Amino acid sequence: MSADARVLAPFARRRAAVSANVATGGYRIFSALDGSGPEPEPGQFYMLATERWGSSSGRPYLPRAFSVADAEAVEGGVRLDFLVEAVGPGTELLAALAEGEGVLLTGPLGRPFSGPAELAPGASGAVLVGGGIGIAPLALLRRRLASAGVPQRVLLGFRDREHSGAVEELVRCEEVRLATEDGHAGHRGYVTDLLAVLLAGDDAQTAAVYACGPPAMLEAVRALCAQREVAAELAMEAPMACGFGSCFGCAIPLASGGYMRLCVDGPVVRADEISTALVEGSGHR
Amino acid sequence: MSADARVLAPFARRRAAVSANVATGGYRIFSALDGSGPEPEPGQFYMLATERWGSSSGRPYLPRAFSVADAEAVEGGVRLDFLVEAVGPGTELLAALAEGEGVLLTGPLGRPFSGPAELAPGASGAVLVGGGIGIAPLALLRRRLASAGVPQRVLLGFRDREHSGAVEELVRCEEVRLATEDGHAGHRGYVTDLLAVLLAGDDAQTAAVYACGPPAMLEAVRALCAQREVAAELAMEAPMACGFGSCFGCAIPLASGGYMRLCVDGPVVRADEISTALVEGSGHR
Amino acid sequence: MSADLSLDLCGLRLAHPVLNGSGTFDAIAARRAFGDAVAERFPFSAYVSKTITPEPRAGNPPPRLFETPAGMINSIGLPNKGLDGFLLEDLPALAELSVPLIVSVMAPSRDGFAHLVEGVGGRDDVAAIELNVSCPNVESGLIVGEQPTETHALLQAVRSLTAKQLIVKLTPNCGDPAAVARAAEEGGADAVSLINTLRATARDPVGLQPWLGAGGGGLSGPAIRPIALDQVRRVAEAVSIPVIGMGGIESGAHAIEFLSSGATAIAVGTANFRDPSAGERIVSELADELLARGMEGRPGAIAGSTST
Amino acid sequence: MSADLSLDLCGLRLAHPVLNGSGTFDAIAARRAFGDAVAERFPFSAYVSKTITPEPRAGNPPPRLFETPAGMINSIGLPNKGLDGFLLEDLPALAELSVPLIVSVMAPSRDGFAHLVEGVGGRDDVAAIELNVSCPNVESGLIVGEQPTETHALLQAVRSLTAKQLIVKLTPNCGDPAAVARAAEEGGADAVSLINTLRATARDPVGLQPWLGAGGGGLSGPAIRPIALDQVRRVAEAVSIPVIGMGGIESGAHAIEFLSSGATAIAVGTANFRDPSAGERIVSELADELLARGMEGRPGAIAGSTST
Ligand SMILES: Cc1cc2nc3c(=O)[nH]c(=O)nc-3n(C[C@H](O)[C@H](O)[C@H](O)COP(=O)(O)OP(=O)(O)OC[C@H]3O[C@@H](n4cnc5c(N)ncnc54)[C@H](O)[C@@H]3O)c2cc1C
Ligand SMILES: Cc1cc2nc3c(=O)[nH]c(=O)nc-3n(C[C@H](O)[C@H](O)[C@H](O)COP(=O)(O)OP(=O)(O)OC[C@H]3O[C@@H](n4cnc5c(N)ncnc54)[C@H](O)[C@@H]3O)c2cc1C
Ligand SMILES: Cc1cc2nc3c(=O)[nH]c(=O)nc-3n(C[C@H](O)[C@H](O)[C@H](O)COP(=O)(O)O)c2cc1C
Ligand SMILES: Cc1cc2nc3c(=O)[nH]c(=O)nc-3n(C[C@H](O)[C@H](O)[C@H](O)COP(=O)(O)O)c2cc1C
Ligand code: FES
Ligand code: FES
Repeated sequence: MSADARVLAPFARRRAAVSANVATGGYRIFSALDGSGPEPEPGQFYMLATERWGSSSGRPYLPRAFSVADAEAVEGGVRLDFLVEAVGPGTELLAALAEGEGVLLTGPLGRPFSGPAELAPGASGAVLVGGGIGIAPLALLRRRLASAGVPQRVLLGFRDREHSGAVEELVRCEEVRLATEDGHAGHRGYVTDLLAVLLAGDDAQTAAVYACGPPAMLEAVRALCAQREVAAELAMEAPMACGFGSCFGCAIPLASGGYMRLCVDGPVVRADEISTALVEGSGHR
Repeated sequence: MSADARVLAPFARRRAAVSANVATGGYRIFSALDGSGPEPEPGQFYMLATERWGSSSGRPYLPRAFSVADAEAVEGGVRLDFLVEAVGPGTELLAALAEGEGVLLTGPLGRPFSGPAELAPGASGAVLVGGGIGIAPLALLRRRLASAGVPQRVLLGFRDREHSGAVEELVRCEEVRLATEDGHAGHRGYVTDLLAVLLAGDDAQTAAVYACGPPAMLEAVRALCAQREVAAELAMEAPMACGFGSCFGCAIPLASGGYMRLCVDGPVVRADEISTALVEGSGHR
Repeated sequence: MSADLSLDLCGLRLAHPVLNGSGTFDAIAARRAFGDAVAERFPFSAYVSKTITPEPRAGNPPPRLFETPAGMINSIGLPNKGLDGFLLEDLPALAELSVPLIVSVMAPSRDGFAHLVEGVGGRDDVAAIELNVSCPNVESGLIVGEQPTETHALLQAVRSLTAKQLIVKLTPNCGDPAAVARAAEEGGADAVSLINTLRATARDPVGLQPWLGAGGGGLSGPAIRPIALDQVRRVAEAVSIPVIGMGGIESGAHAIEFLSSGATAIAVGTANFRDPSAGERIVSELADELLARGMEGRPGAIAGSTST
Repeated sequence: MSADLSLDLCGLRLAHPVLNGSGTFDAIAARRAFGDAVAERFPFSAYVSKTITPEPRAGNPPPRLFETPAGMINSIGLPNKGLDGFLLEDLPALAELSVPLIVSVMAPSRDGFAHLVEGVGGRDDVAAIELNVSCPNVESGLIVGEQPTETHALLQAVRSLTAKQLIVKLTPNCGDPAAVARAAEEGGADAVSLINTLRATARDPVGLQPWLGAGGGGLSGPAIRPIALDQVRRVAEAVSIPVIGMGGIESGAHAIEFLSSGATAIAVGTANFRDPSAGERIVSELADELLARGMEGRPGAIAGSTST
């Protein structure tokens, strides 16, 4: 495990008060005021549950993992934003959280994105590639890079208008290039098409690529960057029970053989650590 | 099993909309509009659950049994009133039901109170004895007896002011005699003291006694009526999983040996059917 | 119900693959609560009676129930009228149902089982017999259903006594249910059903003494579904006779998981307690699921198609 | 924590009766996430390592987890660095913890177990050894922990190799865990711990194929607590060595139920995943409960006082 800039979490699950919950094309963004936690690094995640977790079917029982979409030190603590897609019992309860209700959280957890210099020594800038719900961690990354004065390009891909959510909310940014499968906005096709064009440019070798999104997109980015020998980090997903390295459930195959625990060795992984981003049971369908 | 006036239930669990939920000393009374069910008889009960039954602890899983406290045919169906004491996960969810939310119910179930003539041939009137939360089924019984022109006396017992709830709401009735353990209202002591005095009167033999309340109170009533040879019916409680005779969980020992299933052979039992009203695990603590 | 869900279960022609678990739906008591609707809209394609014993039993002292996370413990203790009482009082009422009747029997000895099989098997109103082997054999002191040898010997003792189908209800409280299932098959069983409840206990949260009147009981409900699914899969791989799968089934989706695991039919138990018409709902959900998956027709086919 | 919860567990002096279940709390990884707080506020009175094997193991292919009603199935497959890797890399880090270290070991043969017991037993930093017997013995093909004979033979093979306490981690997947516990005691075990996970499986709700990469796994969490409580009671009645009870424990109230059932100590497993400091909470809840009940002092006393 390489040393990284991960921020440590308080050693306990704590309660944060929900301060907002707004709809954004296809998803919800809710904010919680974390009174006792530190400011997370881009790419880190939290394990979340509501105070009335569970149902007569007995699920959800375990907490659920969520990338921190944005975070800001505010009066009384740190405001944490989460982008949620309701795909099952846990995300449905989280997406339905009302202002004032409590959310139970553990975090920040996991390995964050590295700085461009670290990722690609002498990198001229950063390329952020996001797809669907996967754009979540990019907002915080973008703000941090911007304040560090790192030039960046943002490429975002969406299925259709229904799932084009959160762009405005999350990526307030001059230069965003869009790709949509239904062509309702920007390039008709995949965001990786845009990346391919961009990496064809001469400054490609010195670019540092940061990607998050569905497994298929991450795999396309991984393959492309491997081929063009561009340094890239991917924010991945895997089923997680604990989020702090104790259940060994979040196994992702390593290129070198064996598995890593994505919750402590990831969720941000160097593209060259893995031989594929397609892992059974991992990521959004 | 003696033939009785039980009203049959629709053969399915159904949803009713909560139309009100008010606090009453120590308890909650909530009302639901049952669009498709019949009017219940006094003493019958319903199996209730909320739409978000359960929790991360996996309970409540089974529905919970509740006497119908009052019922009235209204526009759009039958208004059912339930008196709820929050003593655990199920009653807490039910007590918290808000107007407009749904309650899942099966019923009316079980054997209702018999008419005075049936219970005590030539009865000159009815004596209703209730304690604590047990006063629930008396309200409906009282109204039905009143409209049938049956003279009645109502004796109610409460622990203390905190648990003197629902009297006004439920038993709008000229002549109610109260007994409270803390003496804050009426006789200081047990409601069975009042019953003893009353049964000492000469019309005692022709009285029909209807009682519901905590096991200790029911047992005192049973013993007293047995001794004075007064006919009595007791509305009892037992742990119930199904409410319709299928789980055999609600066993109550019979005086004649063996057990009855309280959900189909009760919950109203003739005092002389049992040799004690004190049954392990049954009734409120 | 649009899809054709009918099937042949070891010779029993059933309209659909959803039965009730023994002891979880009392068709006679349900009629007292719900009237003729129970018979007119009977949820199950065959009715499995509560287990009867040679002599009448009162059952266990209360409390008999304890609710657990996503499940419940019961220690009912097989209250029943005994063979004679059942034949005299219950059988005529159950015969009025429009579906085949499967009578569940249990005895403390092989002779006792033989007596029950002969007594029940002699009645035309009875379609099949389920042997509840989750009981000790007084001769050996061993729980019949936990021992392949005991189970095989029991089948040999009763197989010749009736031409009716014999279904063996397996217990989950053993290391290798598949071995017991094989013994049942070799002994001449026509089908096996599983799982019965898992041995469990509870303490009074306040007093800390054992909660149940009988000390211990059996766990059922969604909590045990993952265990049931595993045992059904293992047993279905081990035998060629049909398997009736149960354990925490609450929906058509759950039913399909059991059918995919090799079950030919499934049974609804604890879910009946939450909703008396749960069976009816599960049948229609199953029909919809099968249609949506293009699997209508014999649902047993699912097994072949996806089980491993 | 005001009440004195300290106890003697077969010679181990523990500050309180709450341990972790093997494989459910990685003290080294937790430090990467939470820092030194893990060591400073270590929740457990002894640390039980994840099971190690003679050779390194990568573990099972994903998916390894499936959430079930009030529980979860895992098919992790015992990933570990092997004996040498453990002694070299992990032991020094674990030795920094302020509590006694119990190392869990498993091998496919008695020789393998002997090798592990010698290798681990030789280290001063190791306080005791837990034998995870939920594995097949290649020589017999039988699951050691499901057979009293196998378990007894294993103890005989390793007992003489170390003076350290040997704890046998029993499997719940058998008809009579008490018989296996007795065999362990006769073989010289100093304590038994139970329950391990129950064999279970899951299907992809969409594709219907087996969900877990390894096909099947083990069920844990509140769903199995009633089964665990029953087995703990039976085992505690059968043996005179101390019993470490676990299975779905989430609160001090649950802990007391296990202690009342005859357990001397308890372990927290799946609950750790929901809250990394669940153990700390459970200890303080237990302390409050014992004070409220006037049972402070040796909690083991509870067993005598109320178990039956
Ligand atoms: C590091 C990380 C960061 C993430 N960030 C975000 C984020 O920012 N926003 C977001 O919306 N999501 C995010 N996710 C995904 C999110 O955690 C999952 O969508 C969530 O756990 C789903 O829970 P659920 O109960 O709603 O759905 P589930 O019922 O858990 O179903 C979700 C998927 O899990 C599988 N599944 C179905 N049933 C089960 C079962 N019983 N047990 C196990 N798996 C099952 C299926 O593939 C299903 O599609 C992240 C995940 C990880 C690991
Ligand atoms: C016919 C009938 C009519 C009733 N009418 C009313 C009414 O009008 N109003 C009213 O308020 N109540 C009524 N009750 C009682 C009501 O059904 C119970 O209070 C309710 O079921 C409690 O559920 P709970 O989840 O809130 O509490 P629980 O957690 O179920 O605890 C309630 C009691 O059950 C026992 N218990 C504790 N844990 C468990 C467990 N895990 N499993 C089983 N038992 C446990 C304990 O004795 C505890 O005191 C009636 C009961 C019956 C049978
Ligand atoms: C209250 C109750 C009573 C039961 N009685 C019997 C019985 O008499 N005979 C039998 O073979 N199984 C009996 N069972 C077991 C069920 O038939 C079924 O095998 C088990 O409950 C698992 O299914 P479920 O989880 O859907 O309930 C009973 C189960 C319960 C809950
Ligand atoms: C993810 C996971 C991994 C486990 N790994 C081990 C292990 O390596 N060795 C072992 O003896 N038990 C292992 N167990 C079993 C637990 O130690 C414990 O016996 C079981 O989970 C029951 O307790 P619980 O319900 O509190 O989790 C594991 C359990 C889980 C959930
Ligand atoms: S989620 Fe538990 S180890 Fe990664
Ligand atoms: S509650 Fe099920 S039989 Fe009475």
